Amino acid sequence: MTAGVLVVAGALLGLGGAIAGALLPKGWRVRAATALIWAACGCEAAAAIHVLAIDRPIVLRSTELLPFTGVTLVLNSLGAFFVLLVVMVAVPATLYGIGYASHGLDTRTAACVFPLFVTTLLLVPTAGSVATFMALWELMALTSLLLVLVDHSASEASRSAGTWYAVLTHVGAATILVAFLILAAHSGGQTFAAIAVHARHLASGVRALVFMLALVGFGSKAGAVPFHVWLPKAHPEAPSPVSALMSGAMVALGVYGIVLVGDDLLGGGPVWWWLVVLVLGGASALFGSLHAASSTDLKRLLAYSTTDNIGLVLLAVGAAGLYDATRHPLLAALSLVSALVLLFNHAAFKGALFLSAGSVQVATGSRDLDRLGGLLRRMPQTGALFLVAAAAISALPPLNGFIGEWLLFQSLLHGAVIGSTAADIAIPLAVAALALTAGLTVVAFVKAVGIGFLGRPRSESADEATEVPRTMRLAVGLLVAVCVVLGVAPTLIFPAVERAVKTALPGLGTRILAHGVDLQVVGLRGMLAPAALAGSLAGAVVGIMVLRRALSRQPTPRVVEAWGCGRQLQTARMQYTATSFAEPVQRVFDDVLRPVQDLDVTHVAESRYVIESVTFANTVDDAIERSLYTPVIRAVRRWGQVARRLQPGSVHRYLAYGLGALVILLVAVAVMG
Amino acid sequence: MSTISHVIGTGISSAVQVAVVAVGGPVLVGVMRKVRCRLEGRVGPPVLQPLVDIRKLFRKQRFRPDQATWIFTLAPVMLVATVVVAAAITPLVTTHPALRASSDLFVLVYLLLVGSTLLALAGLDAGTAFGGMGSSRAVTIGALAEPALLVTILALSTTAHSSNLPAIVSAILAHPESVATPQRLFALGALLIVIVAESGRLPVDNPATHLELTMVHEAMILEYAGPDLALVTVGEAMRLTLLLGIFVNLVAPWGVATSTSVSGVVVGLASVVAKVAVVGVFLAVFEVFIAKVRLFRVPELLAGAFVLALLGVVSGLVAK
Amino acid sequence: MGSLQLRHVDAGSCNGCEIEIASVFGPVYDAERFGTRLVASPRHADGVLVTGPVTRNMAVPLKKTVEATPQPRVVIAVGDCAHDCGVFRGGYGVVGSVNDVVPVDVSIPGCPPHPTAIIEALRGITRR
Amino acid sequence: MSASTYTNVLGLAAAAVLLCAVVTLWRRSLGAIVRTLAVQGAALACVATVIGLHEHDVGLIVVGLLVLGAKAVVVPLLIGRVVRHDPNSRETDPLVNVPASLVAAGALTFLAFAATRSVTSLVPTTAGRLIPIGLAAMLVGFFALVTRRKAVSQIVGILLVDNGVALVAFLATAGVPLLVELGASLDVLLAVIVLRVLAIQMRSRLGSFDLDQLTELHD
Repeated sequence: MTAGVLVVAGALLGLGGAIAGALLPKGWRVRAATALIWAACGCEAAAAIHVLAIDRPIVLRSTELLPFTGVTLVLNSLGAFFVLLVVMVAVPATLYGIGYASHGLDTRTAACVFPLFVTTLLLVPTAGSVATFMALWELMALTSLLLVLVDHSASEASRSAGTWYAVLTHVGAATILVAFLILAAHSGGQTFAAIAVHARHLASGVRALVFMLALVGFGSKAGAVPFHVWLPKAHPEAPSPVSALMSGAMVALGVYGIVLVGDDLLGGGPVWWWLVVLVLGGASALFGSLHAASSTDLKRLLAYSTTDNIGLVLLAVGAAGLYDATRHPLLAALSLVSALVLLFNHAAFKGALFLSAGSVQVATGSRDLDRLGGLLRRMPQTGALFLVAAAAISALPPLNGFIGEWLLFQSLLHGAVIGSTAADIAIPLAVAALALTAGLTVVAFVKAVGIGFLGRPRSESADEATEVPRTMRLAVGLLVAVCVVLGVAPTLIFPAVERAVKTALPGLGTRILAHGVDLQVVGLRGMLAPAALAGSLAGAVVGIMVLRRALSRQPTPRVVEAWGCGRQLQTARMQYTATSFAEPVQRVFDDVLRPVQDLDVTHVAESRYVIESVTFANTVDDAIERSLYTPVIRAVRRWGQVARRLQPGSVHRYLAYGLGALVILLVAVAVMG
Repeated sequence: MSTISHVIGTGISSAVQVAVVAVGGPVLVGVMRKVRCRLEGRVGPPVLQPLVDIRKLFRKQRFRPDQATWIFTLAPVMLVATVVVAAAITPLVTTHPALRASSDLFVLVYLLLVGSTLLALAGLDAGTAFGGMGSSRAVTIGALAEPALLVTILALSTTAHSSNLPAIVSAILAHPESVATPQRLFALGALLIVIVAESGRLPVDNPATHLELTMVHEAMILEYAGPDLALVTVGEAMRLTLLLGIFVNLVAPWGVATSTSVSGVVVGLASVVAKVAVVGVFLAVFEVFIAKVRLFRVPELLAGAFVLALLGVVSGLVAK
Repeated sequence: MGSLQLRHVDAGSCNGCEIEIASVFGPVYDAERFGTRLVASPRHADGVLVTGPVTRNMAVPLKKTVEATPQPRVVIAVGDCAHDCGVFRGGYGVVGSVNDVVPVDVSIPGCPPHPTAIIEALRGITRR
Repeated sequence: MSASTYTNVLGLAAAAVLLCAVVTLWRRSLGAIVRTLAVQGAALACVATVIGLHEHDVGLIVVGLLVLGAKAVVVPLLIGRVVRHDPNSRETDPLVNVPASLVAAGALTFLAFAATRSVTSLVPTTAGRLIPIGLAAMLVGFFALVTRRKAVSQIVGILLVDNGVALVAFLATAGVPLLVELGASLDVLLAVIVLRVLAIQMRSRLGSFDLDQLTELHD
């Protein structure tokens, strides 16, 4: 029962943070709220670790808190894993928030809503009933929406982002609600425990409907294609700590929802459900990575890269369901392990990347890569941390991103030989999607690091950038440390991951991965010794450095002007920009990206052989937004025009509508009665 | 075999592998240049010329462009270090190298990716025009090669039920009748194309070009001098040799030692050197007759490799 | 065995010397067999092969190229123009001979020099 | 012939037929495309002969030799002469660009595999299991037919489809009746000759093999 107290205490501390943020004076509110949020994180983390250790869920019920339904909190191992994931991002993000506060997070509203947002993130995985879940889910959506709009006065973009996010998140919430209501209606109860018992016996059509609705709803939160359009709008506009939490943690909760409904409540489904998930995953991974590779806005790049990573996670989730449906429990478990590891890793490096992007924005006032450059020399620590996080997301060994992709590849590799037609066809294509995604991610992040942090500064503000406050660097450093540690010793989180997977896919007796320093997939031939690999790589690097020093006559290089083909003048404008760097990729994939290029040449009045100025614009719009959402919006708007005729502005007319409706209703009652 | 002597044996085998790749790499480049020159009607430089060039480069000045950072200094080291680790764990001479557990095709691909990624960053580091151009092209080609590469690995791994290289090689040795299946031939064809693309040889990139606008790999390293350039040169040569070494042992692994005994290692060494030399000469002859393709035709080549790999996977499924 | 990588700079030549240099590295004379090779960057080079009188626009690039070549290095002036501006002496766009701009180590006379003369000079440097 | 050698050789020959179909999508030069077609004919002949040798079916061996003569020599020579009228003609701008065509070929191969999954289980012979490859070769040929602009590529496309059908027939029934095969081959030969005449006519009237120009005849 003590663990239950911890969960409640965490929630109360989080609320306390919100109240502190709302009531305390400006100099105090952010620090106090942050301290309380840390305490809340501590409580929830302790409860989660307790649950994972005893491998038994904590159940809390209160009938008084919410009218009619009461509140049910159930923290099982799957939820506990996600709580730990949220804590892992929330602590650094709030720490970062202290230094970042003066950029919009220290207003009374923001200081109140931010702790509330973190608290809902912590509590969503502990929800044990439909009502509780939906209440927390909506609160999470609402608070994050408010935080996206913190800067609303500053720009039109942020207002537009808010609108997009609000619409998509509420459409998503509506579909989730319908899915849950169908389940609850057929289960005679609205707790997840009751639903899980009854949902397995529903008609297959109903089950499929529920799963697809949930997939749409949670997919829109997770940023999967084609529901991702809010992501590249909202994430760049939100303050960086909020972006980090949204991209690292909130998006992961979307995947939590899919696993919760698909595996936990419905207990798995037929092959075609999971093929849909695989297709969504593959499309998200490819689409996200392509757009990440061609974006020039640093935070937009990161947002698209979130879609790409979630795509990989959905590939793993889909593969897990596929294996489960074809009775390969071990492979299913391995796939789900890789999904959770990928999510955890993503939370770590994406958090670090968004926070560093925030530091760049603080230092230079810009997140346009074409206006950055040379930041590694000016902000050595932020730059180095960004570089490591970028290497991690590019899946370079010996960092954590590599471990996740290795696990995913192993699960796909072993799935390619199980002999089911669906797997035979889906798996090679999934491998191809994984591979192209990995390659394009490297393009995107070589661009982000190389254009943003190396070379010459492309603007005055980038030239004058200075390092950000220590707390901000420390926050990024914490997340980067997670990346490094989990790359060298990934087995540290495997006990927790395994417990979580066994909750989602019960009935698996054996272990999935042999523990110890090395990684080994039990029962399959897949091995990896990450620590030894990292050690030997470090050894080789040191050895070759020593060798270079010993062999060369000049120990340190002479600093000279870059040769650059002997040009008389070398300026920043001669460098490749983010746009030109991405040009080959854009050209190869122009059927998908459909870039709009605009070349405008102005000639001088005297002769058209002499050019006065040349303007070149290259924009890559979101093709899905353009071809899927724009027509819908246009149709809605047209309908709205029609509907406007009903609204002449006269009070009497409105009252007449009310009377009319009442009369029709009564007539209907009379006729039917 | 007792554990300690096994560990020593694997360690020595790995050291032998690293040594043969480190020395053999430049020599292979020399051999390929020689073959090319002879076919062009020239005498050509001596076979050991690349080694002489490298020794000379170590005696020269080191430079760092004023805008460049520690990445510029680290990249050549990382390039060589990743190839060294990869050479140590790959079954080139013996199927029992050190760190056999990590000797996985997937690991190797990503290990080599570390070196090329850092080199691409180094290209952007000096803040010059051509460096960025080279990096941009190199990472694009790398990204497009990736699907072909991983699907190839998938096709090669399914028979052994593992992407562990020693396991794959041992599986071929155990089932010699499966050497020439369509699955493997398709996959190996795809692998060869990818190796050519990844090591910057014709028709993807011309290592001997002087024209900056046609450069891919050369453009990234235009600012390197002296010992750093020596490391880059050695790293690239080692990388080519390692990739060809993996290739030949996947095509025809016979000769590779299945233990770490002295005689086995000697035979394995001789056989891998001979096989790589044959493939290297074949590539050099091939290069004489072809021209570099346009940059935007490279995707066709890599799409071809990808389809070959897919055909390999399907052939494997059909044969099952 | 010698090893000499060269970066070629045309400082304003009439391209006569270029044709001879191309033939030095062609199949007939094949200087590559003596360990000599043209490279794409002075950073990779041990020597700079300069042809032509130094024109105004090429003076700074030439200086930069020589500075960019790591020590130890040689500067080789190929042809009469590189040596003393040849027929271009006194031209309005000519700054001077190569030696006026950068210190020259080896000078190869001739207008244009015969490939064998160039090879002889190169072998003198590599001592092969 | 031992069982494993038979499996290997048959698999390789069938795979070569498919590979040639893919290569025709890959190459641009019409000459190379025709040469690839010849190689495909030879591979197809190899399939028939190998099955004939294995089944001790003399008729099938004869069919194999006829296929070799017709599809690897005569037909390519006939088409080759059309190409020779314009040796530099290339498939410069196909309706679907080359990388996308190649990826589509991969997808079609998977489709062929998925579609024949239930059929192949009914034909438990070594040859029967290779049916998806034949179907894939046919589909790739069809794709070439749809997306290539030049008349010569169109003829080649038809022949690819025909070769794919023939491959499926050999693999599925382990031997088409000699007469049927001969009839089919003759049919195709006739078609080729007619198309060849048409192509040459077209070239002399319109100045190219580009089928898009046929739309100009519309008005």
